[in-house]
Amino acid sequence: MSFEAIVFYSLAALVLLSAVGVVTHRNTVHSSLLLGLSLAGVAGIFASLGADFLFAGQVLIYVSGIAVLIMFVVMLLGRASDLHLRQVNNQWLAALLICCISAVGLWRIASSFRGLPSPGPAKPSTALLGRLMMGDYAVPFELISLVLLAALLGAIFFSHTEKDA
Amino acid sequence: MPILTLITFLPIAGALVILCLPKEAEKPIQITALVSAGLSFVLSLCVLYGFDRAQPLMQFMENADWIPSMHVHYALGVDGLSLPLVLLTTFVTVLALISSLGIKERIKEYFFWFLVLEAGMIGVFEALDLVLFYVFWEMTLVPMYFLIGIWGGPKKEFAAIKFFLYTLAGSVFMLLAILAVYFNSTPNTFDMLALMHQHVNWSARFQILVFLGFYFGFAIKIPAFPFHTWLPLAHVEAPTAVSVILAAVLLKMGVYGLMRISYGMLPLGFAWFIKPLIIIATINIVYGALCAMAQTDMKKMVAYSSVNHMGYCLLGIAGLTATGFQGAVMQMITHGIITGSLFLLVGVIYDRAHTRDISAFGGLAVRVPTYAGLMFLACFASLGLPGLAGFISEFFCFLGAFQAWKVYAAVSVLGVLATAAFFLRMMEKVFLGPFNNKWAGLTDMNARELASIVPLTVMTVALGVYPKWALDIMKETLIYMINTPR
Amino acid sequence: MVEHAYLIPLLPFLVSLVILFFFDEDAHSPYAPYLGIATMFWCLVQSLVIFHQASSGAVHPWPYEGSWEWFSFAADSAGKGFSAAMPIGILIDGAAAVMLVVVTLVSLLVQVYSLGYMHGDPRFKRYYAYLSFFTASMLGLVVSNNLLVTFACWELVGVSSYLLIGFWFEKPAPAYASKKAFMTTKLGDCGLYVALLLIWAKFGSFKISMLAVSAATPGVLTPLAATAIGLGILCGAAGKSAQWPLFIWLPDAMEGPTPVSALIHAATMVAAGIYLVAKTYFIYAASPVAMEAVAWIGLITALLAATMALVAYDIKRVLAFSTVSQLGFMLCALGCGGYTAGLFHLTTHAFFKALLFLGAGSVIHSVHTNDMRQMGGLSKKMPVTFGTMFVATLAIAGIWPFAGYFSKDMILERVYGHNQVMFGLLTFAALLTAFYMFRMIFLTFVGDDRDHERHHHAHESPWVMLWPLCLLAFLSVVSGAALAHNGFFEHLVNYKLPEGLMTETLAPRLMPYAVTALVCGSIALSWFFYGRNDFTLAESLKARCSPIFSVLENRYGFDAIFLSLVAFSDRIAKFAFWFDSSVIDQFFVDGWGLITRICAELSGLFDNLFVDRTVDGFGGLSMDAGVLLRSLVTHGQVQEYLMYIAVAVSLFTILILSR
Amino acid sequence: MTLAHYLTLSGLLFLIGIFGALTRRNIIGILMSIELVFNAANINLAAFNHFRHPGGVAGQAVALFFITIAAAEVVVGLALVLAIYRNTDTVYVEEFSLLKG
Repeated sequence: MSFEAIVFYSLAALVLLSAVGVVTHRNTVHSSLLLGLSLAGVAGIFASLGADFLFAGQVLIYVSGIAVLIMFVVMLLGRASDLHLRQVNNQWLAALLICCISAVGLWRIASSFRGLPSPGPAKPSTALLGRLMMGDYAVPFELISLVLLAALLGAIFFSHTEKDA
Repeated sequence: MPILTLITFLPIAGALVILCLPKEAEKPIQITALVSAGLSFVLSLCVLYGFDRAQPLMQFMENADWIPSMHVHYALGVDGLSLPLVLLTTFVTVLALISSLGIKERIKEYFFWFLVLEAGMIGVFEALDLVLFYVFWEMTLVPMYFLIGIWGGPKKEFAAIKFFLYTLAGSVFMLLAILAVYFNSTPNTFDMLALMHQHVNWSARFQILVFLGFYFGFAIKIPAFPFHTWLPLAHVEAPTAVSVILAAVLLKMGVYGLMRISYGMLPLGFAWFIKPLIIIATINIVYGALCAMAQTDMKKMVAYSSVNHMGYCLLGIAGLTATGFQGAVMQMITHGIITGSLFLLVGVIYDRAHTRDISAFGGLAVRVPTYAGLMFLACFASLGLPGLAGFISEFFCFLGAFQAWKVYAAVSVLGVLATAAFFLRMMEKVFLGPFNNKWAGLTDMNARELASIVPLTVMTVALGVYPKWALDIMKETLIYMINTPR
Repeated sequence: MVEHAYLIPLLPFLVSLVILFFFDEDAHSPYAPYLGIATMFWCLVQSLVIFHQASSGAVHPWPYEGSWEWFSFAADSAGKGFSAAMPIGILIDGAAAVMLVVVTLVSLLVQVYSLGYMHGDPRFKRYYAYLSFFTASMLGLVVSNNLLVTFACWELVGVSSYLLIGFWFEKPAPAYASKKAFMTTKLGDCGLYVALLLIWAKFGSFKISMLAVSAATPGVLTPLAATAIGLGILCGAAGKSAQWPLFIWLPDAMEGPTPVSALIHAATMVAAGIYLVAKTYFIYAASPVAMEAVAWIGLITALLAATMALVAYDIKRVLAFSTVSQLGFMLCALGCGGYTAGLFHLTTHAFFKALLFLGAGSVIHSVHTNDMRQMGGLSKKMPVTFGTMFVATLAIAGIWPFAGYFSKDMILERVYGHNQVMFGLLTFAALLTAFYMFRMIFLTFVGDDRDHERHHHAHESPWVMLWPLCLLAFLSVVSGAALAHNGFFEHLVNYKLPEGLMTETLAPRLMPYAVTALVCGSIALSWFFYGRNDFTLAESLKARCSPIFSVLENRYGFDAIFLSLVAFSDRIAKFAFWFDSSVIDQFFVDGWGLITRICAELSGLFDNLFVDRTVDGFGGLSMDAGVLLRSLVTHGQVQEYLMYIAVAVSLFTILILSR
Repeated sequence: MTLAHYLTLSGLLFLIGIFGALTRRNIIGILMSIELVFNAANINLAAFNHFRHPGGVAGQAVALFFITIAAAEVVVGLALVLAIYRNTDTVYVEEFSLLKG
């Protein structure tokens, strides 16, 4: 088992186990912490795939941005009584079944790519990515920024409380 | 100047003006109607003036594309066959409008429909394109429906719907026939003049089928036995002026179509049908007269006499002779004039007495001598008294038919006898004998009624004494129709 | 003068219009009659001039014909149309010249007479308008050179007869009688109509002169066609001239004013039938069958009418029957080839029959009844009337030297030459004539007054009525002898029969004397029965032979036959109308409509029950399904929706996997 | 390591995320599960980019856009959660039935 494999398997285990924790843990705070862990694992996967800028973005936005934001909100809304409540609804069995069925399908898809070997070690791609963003993808890039701006405004709008009312 | 278009569409223009006038403006509405119909009449007199009587073919032709993709043209023209009928239409319509001045309710709609009706009738006689013909043909239907259905008698709705459905059924077959003709002509055309030369390409079987299609439409309009039963009902229920138009003009559309389209385009089909036609003519004459004999309602009697008189037209046509054709066309004109005045006269008495029952009267000749005199004249004209219009046309019909069908013509003479019988009986019961004091308050005819009837009476006498100027209009065309190689 | 003969019918026609439209309806306005009389006088003068010219042979060419185009129309010849001219014009031959004089003269006299007779009638002016109109039509009939125009005038004559019979239309009887007269003659006219059609089909012309030429050309007119045409014309003539079996209208026509009866139903119009047969004699010449039919119709009529006259009590009816009978004589003569004889009798008969009617009118005017049983002994009260009527009676009975003697003699001679059985029967009819005419004279003028009241008030008529009587009496005396003198009349009418028809079996020289003797015997018999103021013999005869009398009084049931014919046609008409309204209209047309409607209802029902329900059912189904599905999804639970999506995806997965 | 491994990983992560989204009662839990699904997708993008187009970066670029959009989504989603919580005083989705027809 090569080093590469070891890294992959351990990262995968981290990602999957913590993801299972996210969806099953009774305590939402713990769930959100595990989410951060899982996302960090994904960032590792990115790194192993040679996507260095993606790795950085994942860490910066997901792990340190989104996960923390979620944690804050969980804490903001959390109550002590939540810990004693069931966090999983009554359709879990059906969901499990569906997941199993889908898993088979996904497995078939994945296995069809089995024969493809790794093209060799990945090279840093940040420079390329930057050129692409400022070149061919400039317009989507700008649009994305607009989307972000809209999301920002929307968030403010929704969370805004009218003090006067 | 497109004079035929003017003649046809002046009434429409008048109708549109009427549409714009307020409902209460009764006088202007009536004047507009009279003026537009009158102008139309004057223009048709101009056409008569400019008409070349020695020329058998179409004159005053107008032609314009209408629906180029289907080769439909807006084509008008008159010849010796149609000009008399156009004249009759415009003339009788003016008089009918004069007599309609007595209409009291819903004046605006009445005159509007009346003018639309006139335009349709004129158009039918002028159209030289089958689609145009059909459009005008149908254009007469709707106004008639409303005129009967709104201003009619007690059973007006039934009469109107029966008239409408019956004639519509006929025209549906006609439309089929028109389409059949169109698709079987090379090049595809609706042009009636061009279609006259197409029959050489058509098989007898096809011609017979198409003939039957057309005939069904025409026979209902004529009305030929056994499709005549809408007529008495429609006549009885229709208001006076509408009855006049119905009898004087509308029925002629059928005969005109038979002569123009069936005879002109489908010689083999026509030849095949000639035997049934003469039988139908005989039945129409004798049977119509017999039915009229059994009537107690004056208007119904006159209506059945129309059936009888249109039988003469068919008789004349069935002879396939120039004389017979002459008689048929002349009969159309004289019947229009005579029966028009008869209906007007019956309307006069109905307006006063509110009954048309023959046996309800008696001895009226003492009380209303002018009326009686005009009625006598009209009745005698209708029963074919020489010196009055009916005789010469009737005689020509017989003369024409007799050359080909001796027995049928001879049997039809019995119809003349029966016609005399019922008219004389009516005159005896209504005007002669002891005066029925119930009608002591009856007044003689007023100026409006005289104005609408006297012109017809004058024409009755004039055509009877000197038929030359009517015969001359149509003569050459009819001779040409007979002599055209077929 | 003869070239302006068209004026003769035209003037009275215009005058009738003028009178009708421009004169006041004033009972005492004298202008209308004077205008009519003046016109008629002019016409008479012109006719006399023409007659004189014709008889002196001053007219060239003879017969004179003037023709103008009336109209032209589309005609056919061998399937090809062409423009044919219809002429209108005058044809003056001997017969026409004679008839012109007769018609204008009688008309003039009748109009003068009417001044007195119709005095005070509320429709005085209209009466004169009608009279003028009638005369114009009759004259047109006489002079026309075109059979179509002749027919037209023929019909117009019928109409004026209709108007005049029904002149007092307030009474039901005249109204009915006028209709009956018109219808009966119209029945005969149908035959004439067909004959005209046949003539056109055969000859292609209506011009009489041309027809005569064509008919003489061999091969143009087949005997069959000639027979058909001849019978058709005979049919018309029988109607107009009141011949068997269409004679029923004439007795009823006596409901009209008596001068009208004199003019129309004695002297002129009823003679039109005879005149027409004479005018178209060339056709009969080509058909022995038609000729024979004419003779027999005439004979039967003469006999039947004479017997019917025997029992009539209405003075005008007696005269009417006698007219019918005399017309039968004329027709019989024509049928036997006696062209001249027929027309000669027509002429003389016109004079004395008009006289008889006018005299009867005078009597009626005086006693205000038609019934001879209420008269009697009027000869003293009304000497002039009696005298003139007696002359006329002698004339009609055929006593020398009165007019009737010559004409009747000529007829009998001709018939004797043709067929001796006919001769016998006709002579019998002549004897009957003498009998009933004298019966009338005796009952009216001779003997005691049976109704004192009426007799007391009776008076001689004014002179305006009497001098026409005198003039006619004069003519009744002299016209026969004058016209017969040296074959004048024969020379004038001058018709040459084809060779085959000239039967030259000359009657025995004694025949006229024998007939006269028999007639005298008949008169004596009449006096025996009715002239002696003692009617027991007549009554007992009547009682003994009552069945015969009632048959005669019922006119042999011909009226009944015609009434039943009318009733029958009425029944047919009713049936036709029933058939029309019930069978054709209600059963077929409305039935068809009903079937359509039932079909519509059915399809509507089908639509409602089936198609619509099906559609509704689908709608309902989807709605139910929707409700069902909504029950699945209406919790508003996002996760449920998500679940469905997931289920769907997994199902797709299964689908993909199962491939 | 082949592409199949990475795809398997992302598939499992996806399924876990789906399972969470289907079963978590807490609305924030659902949000977190959706984040997991996003990440699974991103892994796929990166993996395909790496294995199929070794020199290219288009897949990474798209993944980057996803991350951005996911961030926006989370921001808005959380704002909504806050708003809902303020109105209904609960974070349990069974108790929201605004979509109920």
